[in-house]
Amino acid sequence: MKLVYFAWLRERVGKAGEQVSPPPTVTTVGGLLEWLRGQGGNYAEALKDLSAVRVAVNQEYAGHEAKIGPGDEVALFPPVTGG
Amino acid sequence: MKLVYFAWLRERVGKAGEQVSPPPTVTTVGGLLEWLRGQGGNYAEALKDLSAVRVAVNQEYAGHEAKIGPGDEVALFPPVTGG
Amino acid sequence: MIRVQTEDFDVGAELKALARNGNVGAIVTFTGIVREFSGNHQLSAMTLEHYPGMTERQLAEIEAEARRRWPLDNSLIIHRHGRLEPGENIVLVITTSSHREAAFEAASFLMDWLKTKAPFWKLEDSAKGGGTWVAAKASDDTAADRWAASAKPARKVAG
Amino acid sequence: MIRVQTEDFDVGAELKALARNGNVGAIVTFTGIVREFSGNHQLSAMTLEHYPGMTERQLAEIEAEARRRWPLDNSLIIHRHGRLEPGENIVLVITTSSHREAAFEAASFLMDWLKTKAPFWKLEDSAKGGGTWVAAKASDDTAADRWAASAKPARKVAG
Repeated sequence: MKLVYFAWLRERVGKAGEQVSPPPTVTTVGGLLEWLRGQGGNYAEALKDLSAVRVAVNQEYAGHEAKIGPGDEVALFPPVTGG
Repeated sequence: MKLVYFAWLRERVGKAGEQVSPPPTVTTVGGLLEWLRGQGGNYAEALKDLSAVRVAVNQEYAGHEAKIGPGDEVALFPPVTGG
Repeated sequence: MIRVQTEDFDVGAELKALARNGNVGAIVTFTGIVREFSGNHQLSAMTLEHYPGMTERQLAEIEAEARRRWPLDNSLIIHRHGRLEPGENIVLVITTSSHREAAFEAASFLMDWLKTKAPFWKLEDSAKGGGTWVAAKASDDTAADRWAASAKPARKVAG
Repeated sequence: MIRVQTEDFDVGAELKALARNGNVGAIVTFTGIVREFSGNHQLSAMTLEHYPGMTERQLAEIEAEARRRWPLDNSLIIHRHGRLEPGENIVLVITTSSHREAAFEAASFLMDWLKTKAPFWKLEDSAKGGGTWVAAKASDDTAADRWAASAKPARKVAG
């Protein structure tokens, strides 16, 4: 699974993206966020307030209940501020 | 008193403007319109539906109750359609 | 600023010429154009008559009212008169502000009030011959009326 | 049409290049510009980060939604990314329609949805040094929400 990070989430995690292989029990966005947070360090810090984290799966916004699988691109980022 | 006419009111009256001297009893816009209508012919025809006539006194919109005097410029025209 | 003229205008050139301070975050332009059809009738041209003197006075009052209601940095109204063919520009409104909502609302307000207060009259020449004075639209009165109730600035939305 | 680019744009040139049919009576443009001040802080520049791929997809969806809701003849969204200094253009929205109300509302809608859905993030460089990620504004969510309830086209106001 490909993870990508933007804005201050990218800075806090310390990288723009990475390949991850969560355990098979991780099947939803919410499950992925909990698992990542459990990795501690930068992840726990970056994800400590999930209300400030938006998620896109394969470049479409997704809620915590959305299903994810090994081939997906999952993006984590703060609320957008363009325009 | 100077009268000026625009759009189809100008066409129906048959002139773009004129100097008029209504009797001293004509002191308001409403009085002027009634007096003009009483001149018959083109005036009666042009002013038969007063709901379609807008009035400006000295280039500001004015209601039928507005006072008018000999030195004023009074404009009669249909509802505007610019923009 | 207001201008009443027979000549065409260029929106890009007007935007470039418009003074703006460093806190302008939003510029809205509205351009009104002569359409080819009026209802089912194909137009060959229209002629815009106006009331010289009162036109300038009304446009200046409308602009002043917009600047009382919204925090505008600058504004411009250009209205043409005379003979205009389909596709030609009729009117331009520009508003600049720190806030996009103010720029949008003020431009919309300027057009609604201009349509119902500025002394212009459109005479349409039909492609078949003959001229028809355009009737005022009840929908324009309704649009203008929505600004009458509230003299207060609208909800602000930043940048 | 949508474009995501680092280069500047020219509103006048975009207006001239935009295809329009003979029944366009109204063109609205919105230009968003980098302001000199953010709150009390003077900016030296800002950097717009975005999510390539998702940005284009979101802008295309937002544009399609506007064209479902309003009778638009054409529309254009250009959004820049990268480093931008105060006074520089950030975003351009153009809408063309027979009706001024449709053009105004669609342009306003495009900006409100773009602000809350398009994946861009602003990093402000302070003139004093240091960078700050701009926080999302509750007022932008409120502005976007007013379009959520009504999927129907707004009241039409002619030309």
